[in-house]
Amino acid sequence: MVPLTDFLLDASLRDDFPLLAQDVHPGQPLVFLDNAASSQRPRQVIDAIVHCYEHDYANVHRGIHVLSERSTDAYELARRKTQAFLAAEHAHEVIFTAGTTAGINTVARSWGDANVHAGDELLLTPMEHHSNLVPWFQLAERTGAVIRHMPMSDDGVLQLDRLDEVLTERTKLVAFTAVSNTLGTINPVEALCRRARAVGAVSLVDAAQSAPHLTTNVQQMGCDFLVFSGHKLCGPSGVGVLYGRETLLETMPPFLGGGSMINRVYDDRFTPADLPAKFEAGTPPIAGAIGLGAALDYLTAIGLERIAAHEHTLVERAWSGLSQIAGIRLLGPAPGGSDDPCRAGLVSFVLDRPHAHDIAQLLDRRGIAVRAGHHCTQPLHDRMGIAASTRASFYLYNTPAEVDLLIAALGEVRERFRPTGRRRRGRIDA
Amino acid sequence: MVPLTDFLLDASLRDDFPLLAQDVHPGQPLVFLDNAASSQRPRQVIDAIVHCYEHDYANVHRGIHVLSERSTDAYELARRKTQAFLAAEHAHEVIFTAGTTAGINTVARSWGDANVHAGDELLLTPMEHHSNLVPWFQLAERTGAVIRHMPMSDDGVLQLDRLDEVLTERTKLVAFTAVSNTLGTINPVEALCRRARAVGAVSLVDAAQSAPHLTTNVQQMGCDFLVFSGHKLCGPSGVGVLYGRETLLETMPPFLGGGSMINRVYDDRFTPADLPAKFEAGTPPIAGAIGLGAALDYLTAIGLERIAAHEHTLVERAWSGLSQIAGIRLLGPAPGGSDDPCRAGLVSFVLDRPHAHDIAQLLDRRGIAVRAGHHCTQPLHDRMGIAASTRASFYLYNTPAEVDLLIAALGEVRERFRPTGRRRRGRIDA
Amino acid sequence: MPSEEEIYQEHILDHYEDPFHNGPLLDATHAHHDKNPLCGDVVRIALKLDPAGKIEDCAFEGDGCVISQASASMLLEALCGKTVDEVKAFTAEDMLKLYGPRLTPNRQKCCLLSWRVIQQAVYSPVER
Amino acid sequence: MPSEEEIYQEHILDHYEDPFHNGPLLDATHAHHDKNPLCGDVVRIALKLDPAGKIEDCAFEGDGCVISQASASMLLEALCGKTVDEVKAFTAEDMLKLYGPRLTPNRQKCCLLSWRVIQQAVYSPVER
Ligand SMILES: Cc1ncc(COP(=O)(O)O)c(C=O)c1O
Ligand SMILES: Cc1ncc(COP(=O)(O)O)c(C=O)c1O
Repeated sequence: MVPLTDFLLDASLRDDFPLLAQDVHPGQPLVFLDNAASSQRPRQVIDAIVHCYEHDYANVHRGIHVLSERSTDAYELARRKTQAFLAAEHAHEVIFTAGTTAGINTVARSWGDANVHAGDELLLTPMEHHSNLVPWFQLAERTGAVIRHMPMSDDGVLQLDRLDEVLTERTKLVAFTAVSNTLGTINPVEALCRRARAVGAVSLVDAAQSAPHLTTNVQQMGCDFLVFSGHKLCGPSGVGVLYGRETLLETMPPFLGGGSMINRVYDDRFTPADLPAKFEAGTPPIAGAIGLGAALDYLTAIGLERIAAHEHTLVERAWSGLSQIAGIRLLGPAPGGSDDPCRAGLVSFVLDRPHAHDIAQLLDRRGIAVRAGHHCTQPLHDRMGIAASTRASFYLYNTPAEVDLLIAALGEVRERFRPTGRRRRGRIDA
Repeated sequence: MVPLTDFLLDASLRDDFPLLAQDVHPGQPLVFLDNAASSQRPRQVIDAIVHCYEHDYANVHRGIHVLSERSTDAYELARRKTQAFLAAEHAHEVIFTAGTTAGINTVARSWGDANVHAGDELLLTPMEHHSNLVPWFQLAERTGAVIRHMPMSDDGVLQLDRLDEVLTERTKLVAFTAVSNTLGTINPVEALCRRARAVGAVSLVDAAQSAPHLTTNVQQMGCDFLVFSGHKLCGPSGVGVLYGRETLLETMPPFLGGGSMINRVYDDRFTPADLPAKFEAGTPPIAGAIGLGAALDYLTAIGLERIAAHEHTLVERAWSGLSQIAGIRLLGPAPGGSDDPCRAGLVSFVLDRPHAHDIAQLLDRRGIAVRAGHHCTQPLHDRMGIAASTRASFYLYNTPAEVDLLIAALGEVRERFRPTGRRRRGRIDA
Repeated sequence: MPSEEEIYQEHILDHYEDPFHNGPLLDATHAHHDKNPLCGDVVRIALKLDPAGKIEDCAFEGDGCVISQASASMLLEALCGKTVDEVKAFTAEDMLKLYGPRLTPNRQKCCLLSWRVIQQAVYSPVER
Repeated sequence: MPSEEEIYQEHILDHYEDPFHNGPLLDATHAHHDKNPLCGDVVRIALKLDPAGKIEDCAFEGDGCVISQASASMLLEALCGKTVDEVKAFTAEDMLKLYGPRLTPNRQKCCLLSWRVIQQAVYSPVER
């Protein structure tokens, strides 16, 4: 086990990422801290995509020629790599999708429409991303099911001891994020899946923010569904993964209709294909899946544990530095605040002034890319009584020096907008 | 107007396509005639993707930093390029999707579920791809609507003079392909859209096979929806376009739920965003859309009219050469067979023996990539009384010499499998 | 940071810290509010119009980024005392020019929020 | 074309043109049919089993690619006269070996179609 703090990856791996070596403004080298929105790609992934397009590309499946066979082999190899990455029992439990959002919608429409009825309850958490909220709201509207929320402490930790208040036999689904993209909370996935199963509910883990950073083992988690996106873990944009337990996927009706997902098509009806094709209608993101496979190879070679330890070192440094800034409010649980580490490698905060967007703009001028806004968690922001926050999110290529630049720059920003008894003078150009 | 035949593009444009210059077997240069399944990409498109990932990549929208602004600008520029390519009235009528299949399913679920009721009729053609069948079968099953088919002649031409038999006030939707991916028929899009509108039906044009080859003008077509895929027109895999008329898209409920497609999210409900975000839930295929924009630039610079004329020259040559082969049956209307050219640049055929798959295998051994099977048009194959066919489909980089190779190779294959009074000898290794 | 592109010029910070007529307007005849869903910026503008359609008094309340709040202050300062017709004639272009520094499309939305609100406010009599 | 990888060896073409027991089997006791949805290959195998479980006679009908039809002929030739237990012991590996030339996964499905059908046929008595 890699120790959680004081471990840093060798900064030389930055050389793998061509995009990082640039000045975004004259003399301002890029400090990319917007990884929770989307990560950058190593040369290995870009090369895999280019190699596919320059040497091996053709449509997959059914093609009886060399290129189609090469593409099919590479596409199916990516599926097996994903299976290994998730420790899934079967390769056909891995469905390639357009992303996390597409995966959740597939479950909501296919499993949801077939299994959820009026009065059933769908249990979510107050920290979900809109992508793990809206599909369930839509399902509730179609079926008459009821949306419920797990209790959560003020510092953004789910209160498992109060789970009984909301988790009952009426609960049909427990859907939650493994890591909050705003709070940085790491949720107790295993315990939640176990509790869900105990009442006969199906569990869906939104791993968009965990898969890039923490080891994923769907069998150990005991989840029924798990989703993530390629673009957040060094992979291409436009590809993602839906994992589903074989028995569930098999009993679910197909969702999107089209080529590949069929066995036989008649004049006005069809019979569906076997897994995984059943849920992969149309030409899939071929180069995307192949690039995703290369990304998983890249991360696995470094080791997810080491990546998590590296990021934990960065977030501890960021947390202690940022908390020195007057007027700042840091969101989510403090790193190392309890025995159980539940803090992922990102930190969101609010300054008394200026607004999050001004902070992002001023940091950008110093080369630092952060995200400002509601991060697709409006209900969470409402609950915290804020309209927006600023988020710095780290990945394997970030360095302590970058964290220090963030802290220093933020100190300056806060200083710049401190009330100084200014008086409006009318327009300068007047 | 470029003359339809005897026009050929300069073969030097093959140099733009790195994949084409390879031997797929020792001494067997690639002859890629599987373009209707998926095309190859010019260096310009690959470079656009690589440039995005190496210089400009970040998640789009809302990001207040230089990379996010660059990516957002490039993504929105791709939308405006697509608008121009389609001659659409508004940029926000262009929705980026995962492909043609995703686009059709979006219309079937969003427009369909909201507007189609028991007894309503959905009018299709006998030559549709499974992607333009199954979503409507599913809609019919959900709503109790009825599937109808347009009359078609034996050589695969829609019989507009008999359209009244099936197009009535009960018709809610007319969905058809602009070009058949099996027959090569070019359908009369304008007339069909006009007739649909005359009875108050909505029209959807599957442009998967037309957008790569023929000029598209949605306003002139008068269609309500039009869909196509990037991977078939020199663009990346994993991206496509749904065009919808503004007034329709605006009244339609959202389909996939998630980030970006919302205006405001509350604890158990949401309000949707404006177009086009309303239909672009989650992180879109950013590099995919940018690569698609580059592909449209590439095709437009050459000129769709010139591409169509080039392909028409090739298909006439193929048709006359192939029809000399004994025991061959060519599918679809003959090129130049009527005043009205309704033959696109592909040709499917059946030999008395061997089976389509054996043909593909033997052609592959000679470096020639074709497709064999039902090409995702099982009902059409059923109607023609065949289980499978072989298809050669041309694109701008194919040459007359390649067509001649196909014809010669097919002659050999047919010769090889001609009955010769063989007698089974038991196993050779026995 | 290139000073000619400096978004947060001194006069803007002045407006942010010491805004023109910030607060409620008790005898308002017209009012409207709106928000910028992406940012969470909120602006409410209240106007007191005289029978001739002149803005006798006005005020704004709001919350959000420097650009959205300073621009609201600048807008009211510029239009207070003007007529409804002059408000209508005041274009989005004019607003961006009034603000001064060049803004990216993303931030233009922040700057134009109060402009959108006042254009609506002149049509929105307060119900009593 | 490397001859060692040649899929359509002479003996295979022989089976294709002059198949073993191709046609209906009127007094069949067991039968099954299946298809390869991707290719449209169809194979129906009929068996006449004696009380001891030996294949007294057998025949196939079908339509499809050379591989699927030649392999059906080769399979029946090899198993005719064998017992049901011997059929069950005959693995997919054995079938691919019997066929001979190395096949890509795509084409293996064609080759294994008749094998899948016969494995099912021994459990499928003909109803009269
Ligand atoms: C006519 C037609 N429609 C729809 C499709 C489906 O396109 P995609 O697989 O890119 O979704 C295709 C291509 O396979 C096609 O040829
Ligand atoms: C926790 C969480 N869930 C879901 C998503 C949605 O992922 P995508 O936009 O790739 O579909 C994100 C990322 O934006 C996320 O952080």
